[in-house]
Amino acid sequence: MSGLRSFVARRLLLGVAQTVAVVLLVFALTEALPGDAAVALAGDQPDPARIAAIREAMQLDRPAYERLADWAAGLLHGDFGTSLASGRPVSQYIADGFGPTLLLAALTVVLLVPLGFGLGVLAAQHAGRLIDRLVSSVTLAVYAVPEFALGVLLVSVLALQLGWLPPTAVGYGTDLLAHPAALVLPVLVLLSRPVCSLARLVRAGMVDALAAPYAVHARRYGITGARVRYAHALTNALAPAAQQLARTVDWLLCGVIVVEALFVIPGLGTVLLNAVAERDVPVVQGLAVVFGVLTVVLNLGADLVAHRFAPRAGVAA
Amino acid sequence: MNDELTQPDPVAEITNLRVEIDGRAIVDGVDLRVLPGKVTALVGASGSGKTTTGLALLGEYPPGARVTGDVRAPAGVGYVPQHPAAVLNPARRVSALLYDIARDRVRHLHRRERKAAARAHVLRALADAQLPDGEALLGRYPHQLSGGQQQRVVLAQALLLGARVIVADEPTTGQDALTKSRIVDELSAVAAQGIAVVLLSHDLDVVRALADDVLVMRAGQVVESGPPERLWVAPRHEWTRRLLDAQAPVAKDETVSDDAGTLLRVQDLTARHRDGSRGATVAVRVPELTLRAGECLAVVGRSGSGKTTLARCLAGLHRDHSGEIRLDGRALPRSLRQRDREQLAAVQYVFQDARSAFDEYRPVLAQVARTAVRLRGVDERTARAEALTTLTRLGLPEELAGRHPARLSGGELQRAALARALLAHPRVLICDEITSGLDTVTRRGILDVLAGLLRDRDDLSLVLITHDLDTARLAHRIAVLDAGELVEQGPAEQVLSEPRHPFTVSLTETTARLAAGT
Amino acid sequence: MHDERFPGLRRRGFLAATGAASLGALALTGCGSSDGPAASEGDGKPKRGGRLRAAFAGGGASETLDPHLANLFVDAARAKALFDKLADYGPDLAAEPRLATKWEANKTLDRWQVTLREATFHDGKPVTAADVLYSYRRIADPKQAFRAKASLEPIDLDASRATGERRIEFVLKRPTAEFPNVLAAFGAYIVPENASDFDKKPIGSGPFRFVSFTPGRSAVVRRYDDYWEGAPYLDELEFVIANEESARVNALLGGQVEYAHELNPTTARAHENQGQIEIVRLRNSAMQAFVMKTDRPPFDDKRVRQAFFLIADRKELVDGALSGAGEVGNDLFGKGYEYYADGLPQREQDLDQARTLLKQAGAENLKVTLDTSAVAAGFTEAASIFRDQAKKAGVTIEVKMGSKDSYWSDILDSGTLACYRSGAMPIEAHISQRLLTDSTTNATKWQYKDFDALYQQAQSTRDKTERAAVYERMQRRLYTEGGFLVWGFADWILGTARKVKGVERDAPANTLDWARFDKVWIA
Amino acid sequence: MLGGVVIGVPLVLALLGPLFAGEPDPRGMSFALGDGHWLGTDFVGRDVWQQVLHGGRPVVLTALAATALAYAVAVPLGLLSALTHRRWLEELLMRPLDVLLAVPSLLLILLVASVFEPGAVGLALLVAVVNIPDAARIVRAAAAEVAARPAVEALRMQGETWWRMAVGYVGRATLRTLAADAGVRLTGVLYLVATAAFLGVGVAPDAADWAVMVDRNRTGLAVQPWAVVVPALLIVALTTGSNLLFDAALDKRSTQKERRP
Repeated sequence: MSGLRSFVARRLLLGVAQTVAVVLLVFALTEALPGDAAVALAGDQPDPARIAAIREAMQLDRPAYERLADWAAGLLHGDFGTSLASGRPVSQYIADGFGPTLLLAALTVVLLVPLGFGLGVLAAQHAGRLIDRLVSSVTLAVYAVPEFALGVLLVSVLALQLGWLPPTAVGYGTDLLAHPAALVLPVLVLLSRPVCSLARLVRAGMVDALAAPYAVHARRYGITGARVRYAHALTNALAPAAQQLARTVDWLLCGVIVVEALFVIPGLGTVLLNAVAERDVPVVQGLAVVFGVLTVVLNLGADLVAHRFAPRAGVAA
Repeated sequence: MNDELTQPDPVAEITNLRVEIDGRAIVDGVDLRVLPGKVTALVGASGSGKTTTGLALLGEYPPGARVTGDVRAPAGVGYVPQHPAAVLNPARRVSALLYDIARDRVRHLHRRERKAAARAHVLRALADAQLPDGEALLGRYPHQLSGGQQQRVVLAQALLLGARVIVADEPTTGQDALTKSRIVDELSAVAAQGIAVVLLSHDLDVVRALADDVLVMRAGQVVESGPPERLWVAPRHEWTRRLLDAQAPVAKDETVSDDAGTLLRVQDLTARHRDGSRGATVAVRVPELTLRAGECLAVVGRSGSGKTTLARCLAGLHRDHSGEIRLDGRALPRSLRQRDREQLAAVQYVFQDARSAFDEYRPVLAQVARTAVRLRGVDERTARAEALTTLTRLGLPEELAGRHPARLSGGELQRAALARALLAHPRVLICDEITSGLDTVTRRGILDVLAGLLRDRDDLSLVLITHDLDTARLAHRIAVLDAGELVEQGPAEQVLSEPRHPFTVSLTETTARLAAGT
Repeated sequence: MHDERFPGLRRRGFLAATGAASLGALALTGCGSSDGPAASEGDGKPKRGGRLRAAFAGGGASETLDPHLANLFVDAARAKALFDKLADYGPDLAAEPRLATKWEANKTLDRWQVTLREATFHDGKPVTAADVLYSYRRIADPKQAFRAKASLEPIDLDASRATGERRIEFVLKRPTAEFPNVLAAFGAYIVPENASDFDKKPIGSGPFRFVSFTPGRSAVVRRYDDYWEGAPYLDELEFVIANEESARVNALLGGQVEYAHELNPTTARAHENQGQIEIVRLRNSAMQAFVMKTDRPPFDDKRVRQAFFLIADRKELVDGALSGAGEVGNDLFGKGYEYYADGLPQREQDLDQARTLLKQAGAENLKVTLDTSAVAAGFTEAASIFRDQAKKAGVTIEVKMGSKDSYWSDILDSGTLACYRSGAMPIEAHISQRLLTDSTTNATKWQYKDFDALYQQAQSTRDKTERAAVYERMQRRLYTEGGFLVWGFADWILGTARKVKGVERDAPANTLDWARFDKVWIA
Repeated sequence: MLGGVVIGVPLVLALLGPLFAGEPDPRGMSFALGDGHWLGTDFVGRDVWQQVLHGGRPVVLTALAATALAYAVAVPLGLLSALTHRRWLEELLMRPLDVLLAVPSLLLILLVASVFEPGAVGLALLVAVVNIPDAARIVRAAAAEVAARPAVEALRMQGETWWRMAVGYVGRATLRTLAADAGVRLTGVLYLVATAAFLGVGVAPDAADWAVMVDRNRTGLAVQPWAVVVPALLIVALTTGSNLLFDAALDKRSTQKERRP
């Protein structure tokens, strides 16, 4: 047990280092972008005097490392800094964007897990037969369709032609829960690819496990097919599925820009894109911290699950 | 005929079984009667069809097999495979693996009583499988158990099932004498409960110690059968005789001239294993060990005693050690990366698992020849010719040598591995358990090759790493390792006949007991 | 046109602000008629009540209701609903009085008397001269970088003063004939004295009063019954943000909004006269051009510039890059605006003549790099179409994609040839901002003393007709050898629900009647 | 077999298309149907069929180049870190990738795309960068398993060169894993290319490229669906087909393996 605890501690420490590295990398890349917040704000009126004035007002004339150090010092006190573009606190940006993002992610995951596992199990159960082929090829084909193409298709058919669902969530803002119908299409689009990859992984894991000597042995001892499938084979598929799930949740939380844009959901992805376009470095940095921490925590969770279900693999930090 | 009347009815019976794959019979005309409380042994080299016959009792056949004949077996037949880890789901705790089976046995009870009853069943089965402290194991995962514990858990599963027949597939292969004797005890305890045991093995000592009835198989057919007492004394079939002969000690070259200098000297060696967070654990500690030129040294110990680690230190494969290894008085670098060509060539190593020690994508001959090219700077063509000569001498004709490893048997590959090492013209050849995975006849062949090498090449010294005292008899001197400590060393005869350390004593006694078939 | 791709990356800008400095002097007697929107025929009788939701591309969480910080279309539309300017642009970009009822200049044109109309802020207080001076001083604050600061530069705010409750005397640093353009400048909104926080509860004098605001999502305003021009018809108006064009269209089709700003020509074509929604095209809204840097090779030779004028097949550019939603240009800014020189012959493609000119200039086998970026719709398309056209005249154009976020700043001083566009502004402002030696955004590097002198002459010409003649001389020069290859004017496309009436069609983007909701009603 | 047919159509179009496309027609009205354009015109009035013929090669080449590039970095990294016994070297090689993995790919795309020159090369680089950490981990895991086999130690005992061990044996033995990974990765790469087009990064917005076509022509979906539907179907066929093909190849090899004595 203490081994596990020290593993977690080491991973968290590593995670902190990783997050710091991510922030540094993001800072460097953002600084390397052409133009800065002043140029971006000036837009099509690039009057040099005005740009200089804005730059001074934003304190962009200070050296980069000084700005980074100030920001980092603030972060240690839990202060994410303030936006260059609006002067509002970055934490407010993140908090505002997190709500819709979290809601979408939660809904997607809640549906994703039963669907992905269900399809995977179904295919594995009928491995090599018609249902398996059907599930396998449909998931493969859907997996290859870019989200925006699927989104456009679903909106045209379900919302505009048939009028069953609202085409966008425009104007609902954070109050998305009050308009559940508006969430159906975005969640459908978000689900499409993860369901496919999860189902394929579960299927592959289960097919492998069902052919493994221990599954043969269990059947040999009269353990029912269902029990072999769920207690033995499914547990085997859990470790890779957990890794995939962590990656999916990471993706869902770190900005699903295409879906946010198509359905007008002001989540973190939108905040990020705006911040990059505005060269709003503190906001980009704040998001990098949030994303970095999320990634670290999710991967750690997935590794712990993997450790539980594939204990032999060991946990090397 | 009279005997049969007093015997109970068989619990399982195979009549005239024939199993064909692609038109080739792998089992042909086998008859088998399995009696309750008795141990029936199927003996034969690998590929003789004994596993196919054994699995037929479970109603399992290789994919694509055509089966004729009659197999009658009760509903629950237990199976203990050679590698028990493979049948234990790595992702489930021991408790889950056992309760799965116990569940069926408590189905008739009231829902509330089931749990306690199942638990009682599980604990009893563990105790019957010689795991009295089984309760502590329930919370563990299979990989956290030792090999012996895994085997007993699998046995407990069979007992839980209420199996009236248990098929044990090569349960002692690659095990040291003490473990073997423990397994013998386990299986006889099982038989004592009135369960029929079908033992598939090529280990004649174990068969003799356990079996009530023996069937000798070759190429899918039963060539001879009878009680072991009779078979051992008066084998009728020539193949049985060969099997028994393979047990006889190998004639060894007794002459190591006294003036032979010290070739390899190990001093104050302490090897460690790094183990993740827990830091380093000491794997083996050897204050002093020497090897003279032309001598054969056997390092004996149970699995986990550190003998392989010691061998790997010598070969430069295990870097994490302190102390000194001197060749001709010159210190050898710890890692083989730092050893020059000459030093590499001087100390060669042959691996336990020959199959995984070959590149599966290139012909064996090409791989063997590379040693001469890389370590002796010989050109490709000469190396090839030399490799061919050596392989042929070790019993691997050109036709076989040109094949990919997958198309050679374990014994053939081990010969090739020896040839690969010999092409370096080594002065020390380390053989790590090179016979442990092989059947008796093949093993005998390899041991004969080693004995021949000792005779023919005076400049070659051998280090035999083994758990098997029979193999160790080949050596001039024996060093005994127990739990990482060098507990005894001396001339072979002395260690074998007058062991001083209690561990050596128990080892020799058990071996003797097994050989005596008691 | 408007970029359906990534919104955040291009929503910025386009609201070309009006000119900074204006010279010259002329008394313009104010009181242009404020007719209000010319209701399209068949709209029936205006009806009170109802709620309208309007979808715009937005600026995300950095959005603000501070009218002086307005930068985007949605900012301008919201500011227009909540606030007023002293003047605003009519459909021909001439300044029309709004909060000001009249303006009069002294003889030297450096002192202007402006009279305010009787109007009240949403809190019931009257709009006074003090409010105007406070607003202008706030904009001109040297510590800030408000967009309209440059436009107000001609005013000496320290010397200007209130001469009555509703009378202001503006003292100018120099004679400025086009002073009304300054009053109409983009972002020059009048806010109550001492107002500084606009996100909580902004108070203005506009037709709608504040209800709620969430940056990047929505802003809700209600009818202001005491609006000086008469209360709006709508009860409530909500601005919602949808950056994707397809999202705006879908929301409109799905009945989630009643007004969608900035649609694609294709969308327009798909839905025009289909009965589901109304398509409104605002003509002459955006000039589309290539800019040639006249101070460096190869464009320092006017024959090369003339050859390029002749290479362009404007029809093909409009059809290809604007999907046909626009008109061809004639290398001059401001088609349809006041002072536009529409007497000049329409230039057509003439590859032979172009080749001859290039040969004369010794620029055969010319190779040029054309800077472009996805910063505005149609840019990259225009670039590749023009590349193909130039190939036929033996000119090799290499198209170079630049970053959209810094594009305008990048092309200002570097490169030789670049894609360019501009929103509506008076022709005078276009010249003063872009074509004078000291212009701040002179992308063609058009720097001629005699041209500067012409501008000054125009600004000091009292008579409007005479002034128009000077402007025509300047435009003729630009037409012959200028650096702007203006190939088209894009329509600005709106979509509305069929029940929405009173949307003005003759209103280029940025003018008074564009995005004006107080004259709109729901049938 | 099915995979062959499914992948055949887009592949043939992609590779041979440009040969048959001929000279571009004069531009017409955008999103028009008929008038000699049997698939209509696209968003800038070009013939869709011609664009389809031209647009496969960049997609296929970019996807292949990006996949190849990702492996070109990932394979040496993975092999080196799997085979080295120097802990610090392994950390040095793999830790930066962990960092890269923790940067959301969206952020990475946005930033890297703006720093690099857009275009086919930039896009391939970008997509490769996003793929490297994951690919390197897979290579490393597969190679570490192989490197732990006695065969590698046997090669060391023979004094073999690092190159022969790493490439000749370990690399060879990991090929199977790589082949399985390549099918999935190709799908991911095509998806990324298409998404990059949606985000407007890395590609010229009017490039003749199936992925770009899908995105850029979707505004005309209601007027002229072929400009979207045809390239979209071709992309789906390309990815589905390649996966089916890889699956089939792997199945064949694994059954062969099982048949061995």
